[in-house]
Amino acid sequence: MTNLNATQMTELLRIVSMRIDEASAELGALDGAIGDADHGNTMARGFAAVVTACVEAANQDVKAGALLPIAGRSFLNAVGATTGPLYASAFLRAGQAFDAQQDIPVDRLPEMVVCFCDGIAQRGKATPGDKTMLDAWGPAARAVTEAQQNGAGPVACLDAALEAASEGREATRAMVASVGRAARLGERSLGHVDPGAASAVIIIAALREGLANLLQGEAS
Amino acid sequence: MTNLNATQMTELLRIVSMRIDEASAELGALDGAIGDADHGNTMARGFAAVVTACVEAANQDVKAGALLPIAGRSFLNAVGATTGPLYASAFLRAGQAFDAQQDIPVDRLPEMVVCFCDGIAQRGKATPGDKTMLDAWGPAARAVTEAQQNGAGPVACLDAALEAASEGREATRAMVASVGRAARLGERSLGHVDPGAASAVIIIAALREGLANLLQGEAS
Amino acid sequence: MQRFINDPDNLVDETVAGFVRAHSDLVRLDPENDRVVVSTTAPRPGRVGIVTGGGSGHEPAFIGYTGRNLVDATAVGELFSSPTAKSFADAIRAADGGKGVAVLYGNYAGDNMNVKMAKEMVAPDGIEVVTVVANDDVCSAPLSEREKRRGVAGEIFMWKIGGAKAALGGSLTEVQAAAQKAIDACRSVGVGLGPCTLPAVGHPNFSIEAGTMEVGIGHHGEPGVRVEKLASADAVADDMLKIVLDDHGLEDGAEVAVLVSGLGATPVNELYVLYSRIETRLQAQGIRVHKAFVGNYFTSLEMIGATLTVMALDSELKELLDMAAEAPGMSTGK
Amino acid sequence: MQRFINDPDNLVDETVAGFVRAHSDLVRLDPENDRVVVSTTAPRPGRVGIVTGGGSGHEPAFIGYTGRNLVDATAVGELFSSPTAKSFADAIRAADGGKGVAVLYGNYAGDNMNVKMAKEMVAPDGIEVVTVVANDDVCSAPLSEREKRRGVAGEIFMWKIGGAKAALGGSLTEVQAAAQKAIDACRSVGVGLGPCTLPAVGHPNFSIEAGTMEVGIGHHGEPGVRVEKLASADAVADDMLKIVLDDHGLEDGAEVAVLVSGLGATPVNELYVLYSRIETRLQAQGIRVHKAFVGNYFTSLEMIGATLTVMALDSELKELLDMAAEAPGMSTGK
Ligand SMILES: Nc1ncnc2c1ncn2[C@@H]1O[C@H](COP(=O)(O)OP(=O)(O)O)[C@@H](O)[C@H]1O
Ligand SMILES: Nc1ncnc2c1ncn2[C@@H]1O[C@H](COP(=O)(O)OP(=O)(O)O)[C@@H](O)[C@H]1O
Ligand SMILES: [Mg+2]
Ligand SMILES: [Mg+2]
Ligand SMILES: [Mg+2]
Ligand SMILES: [Mg+2]
Repeated sequence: MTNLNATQMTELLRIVSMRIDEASAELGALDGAIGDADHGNTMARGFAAVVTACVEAANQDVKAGALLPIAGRSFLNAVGATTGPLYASAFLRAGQAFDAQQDIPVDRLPEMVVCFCDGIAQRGKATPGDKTMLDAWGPAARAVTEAQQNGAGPVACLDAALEAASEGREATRAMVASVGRAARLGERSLGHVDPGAASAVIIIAALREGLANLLQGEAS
Repeated sequence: MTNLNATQMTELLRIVSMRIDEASAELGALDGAIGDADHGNTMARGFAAVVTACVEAANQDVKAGALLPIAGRSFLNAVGATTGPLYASAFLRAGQAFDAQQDIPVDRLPEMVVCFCDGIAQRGKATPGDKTMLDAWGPAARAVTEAQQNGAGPVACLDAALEAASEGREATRAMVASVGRAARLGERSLGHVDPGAASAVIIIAALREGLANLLQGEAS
Repeated sequence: MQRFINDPDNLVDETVAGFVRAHSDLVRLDPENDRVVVSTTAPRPGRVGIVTGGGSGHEPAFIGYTGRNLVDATAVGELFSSPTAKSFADAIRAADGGKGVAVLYGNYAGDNMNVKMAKEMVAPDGIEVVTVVANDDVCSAPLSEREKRRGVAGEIFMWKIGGAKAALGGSLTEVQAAAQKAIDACRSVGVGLGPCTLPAVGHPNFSIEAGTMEVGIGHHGEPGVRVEKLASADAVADDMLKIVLDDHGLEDGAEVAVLVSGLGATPVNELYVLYSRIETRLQAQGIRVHKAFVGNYFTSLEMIGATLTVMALDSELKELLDMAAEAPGMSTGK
Repeated sequence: MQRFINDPDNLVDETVAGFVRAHSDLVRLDPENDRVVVSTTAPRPGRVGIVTGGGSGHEPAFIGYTGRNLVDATAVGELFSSPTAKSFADAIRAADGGKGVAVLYGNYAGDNMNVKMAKEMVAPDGIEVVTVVANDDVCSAPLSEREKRRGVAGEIFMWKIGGAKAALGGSLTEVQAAAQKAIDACRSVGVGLGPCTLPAVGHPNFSIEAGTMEVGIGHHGEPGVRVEKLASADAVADDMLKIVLDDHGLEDGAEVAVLVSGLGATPVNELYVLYSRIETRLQAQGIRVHKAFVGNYFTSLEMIGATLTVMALDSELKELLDMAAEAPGMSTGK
């Protein structure tokens, strides 16, 4: 397999949606501790909308590259919230990186992590250490770039991203939130994992899981 | 001692007030089960007002017989509720039985129970078995009359009243309320003691206690 | 008890004090009796006075309906206790504009007795007094014994109609008849999901087990007629409406006013969820909602739950309901 | 969870459906977007349009302030979640009367981003859009970083003032300036005594131990600045007022508007107890209350607690505040 077609890309996003849905209570609890408890719901609702829109688009026989802006718009229109614009921008940025007329080369899939990071940073204007999802996406993006430079394959790149994102998520415990809803907590946000960083790790893990499944399915 | 003066009568009512106050939580709980939980509060507030008014009147050197209408009006103006008019009528009826220009003959004190019963019955128009305070006051009044006819002394008369009232209170368990707030319960009021019957018993017990104290104080 | 309380014994006085200060454009305290709240528009010379009264803990009821073209004077009782006869009497005096006073109140033993005594008290003042007793709570007695039913949120419609009739210059008999017609046309039901606590008692009155609900509950927590498994909002709405309509016997084409009130601790959005279903079902039965009220109109401290009131309308009731009125608890019409 | 709920995922849709049905005299649903509620008086040709929006669960806010001389169109989000950019954009379109639209909303990351995107979305329509961001919640950041503070119940005053200015024919710049002046003049604080539960989550967001209270709590349950032993109503009122006034720096002789709102499950009478104390203390400091609002104006599902908002008034704000307005959540003025 050299390219992911629209159906395969949709399958990947379906796994993301599934894993986010499973974690939704846990994400809600993390958000409850320092925010307003809706992060699990908003993420689950957003990715469910992404999958619905992608299934529909894939049925119309579009290329995988065209799914990304569709995913972005559907996320945005489904949830609003803080995550709506952030993940919409993430998908739209990825859409700019891939050709809408083409399927997505498997080797380049990990670049989605870099695009997500850039889109979120651009829209949210958070800086590292602000205790946001960017503290997971940032390290993950750098890990992908480095792994690619070292010639790692796509799954290995996502492995590296996952490890870096997990460390980033844990690092948010020691951060005092300074943007987003938790920013008003000051010191009281200390010790808590940022929910957005936690969901970022789940997304990356699901992308890796989905890609490995697809490649394995092909190998067997 | 042959007569109770205003100070002694006030002392009697103070003991009633004290005992009702102590039982207020319990009366509230009984009312909570089949009504609205305020019976302890209203009774406590009413008798507290009675004592305040009687202390003031006793200081102005009135006769004990004059305290009774004063008590009635102060109860009425303090609490409203169902018990306000009922106990106001009780005291006013007692006021009619005793001469306002005179102190209250000790031997006639138990007649207060009869007056209370009449006043409450007249105002509330409840009939026996309706599961109200009248199911305690009614038997108590009959017991006083009977004991007096048998030549019993005042404390013995109140003993008889207390026993009859207690039995009446217990009998309310087996009654289905048909007037007052609990009337809307139907069968569900079964098994519960009527709070107004319970407070009636406390009043009679306190009158007996107070009278015995006064007589004992004199004897020693 | 997670509540904002000073001394529980002062709660009612402090409530009334805050109320008349917050709404000094609409109400004032009776100078003779600090348990009587009077509309700034009262007394209205040449108009029938409207009086009500009841226990506290139902805010905005009862005091909140004192205002222009609504209630002229309201007697305030302790929490869940009837006002004193004297307070009712003083309210009657404050409302009297020389054409008599209609006391429109709820059917509770205490209120019945205290209003009766108040009538006796004001007789020497030469004030003509009539009464209308609200008995809209369907579950509190069978229809054949309607005179035994409690008064609940339907009282608001009774006040609105009575107040409007008086404002239009209706005679005492006409005002009484209109208020009576209003309450006769009302049916209410309450469903409780959680209890309330009298601060002086310090713990809940009664308990409603998690996962259950009490259908037909009274708005002081008087037990209902059924304890059931907690149902969906739609199922509860259907049940409430069935209870009300079975008793009401409305015809296809009927017009109604609907009031969905929270009991104190139910989120406002859920009241709209209930209302949405109720209107859908009414429509399906050919009944048109002329006017709806949804919110915390008649509460029971922090009880969780809601009440539904449906008032059948004819052209007179409609016109009186639509007339402008302004009070802290309800501002309606133009 | 003792609540009236069908499927938690439909709660917002059902709320909006019930709301527009109950208040069809004042509001309607946008035909293009069922997450946009529009005043029946909108769009007003030749007048600046007023838009707001926010998460659900605060009813009557936000939708309840859609109405005459108030908000023209309101975007509705999920529970405690900003509306989508598209809903804000559709609300802007619905409110547009040709003189531009002022979006008056609260300072939350999501709302900031979604409003910004909405502005981009309506640019092709040629609608001029300005924004004012409410940041009245004192405890959410120090005064020196006021731009970081959350918007809370002060938003109601911002809408009222902005809506009145627009109704009087103010230009887009004038409406923006008036709304900005209003929110600049507002300070708010919340005290929480009990948590709330998002139905889809099924258990409380956070916990407040019995016997304690959280001072400075946000109206989604964002933790406050202090957890303390639950104090008396008077002590809480004093504390709230001190927080607000220390930040405000009002002068002797100042006039203010005061809003005491319940958070959803606090009995209404206790709000009056708080208000009574607050007015007493303001008077003692030579500050006059020109107008007061007490009730469940801006809730947080079934949270127990209350918020205090004080807006300093000058003659312009006073006149705009006093102007008549009519919406499901607030009917005021003549
Ligand atoms: N400016 C920002 N940039 C990046 N991420 C942000 C920003 N603001 C908030 N976040 C992220 O959003 C998460 C919260 O999302 P969510 O709970 O869905 O929205 P809301 O805060 O509106 O309730 C936070 O945990 C944080 O990671
Ligand atoms: N008509 C009546 N006659 C006699 N007693 C009555 C009558 N109605 C009610 N009661 C008594 O009043 C008691 C309740 O009093 P209370 O709780 O103080 O008033 P409320 O019912 O108004 O809350 C009942 O337990 C019952 O004994
Ligand atoms: Mg959140
Ligand atoms: Mg009682
Ligand atoms: Mg009572
Ligand atoms: Mg949120």
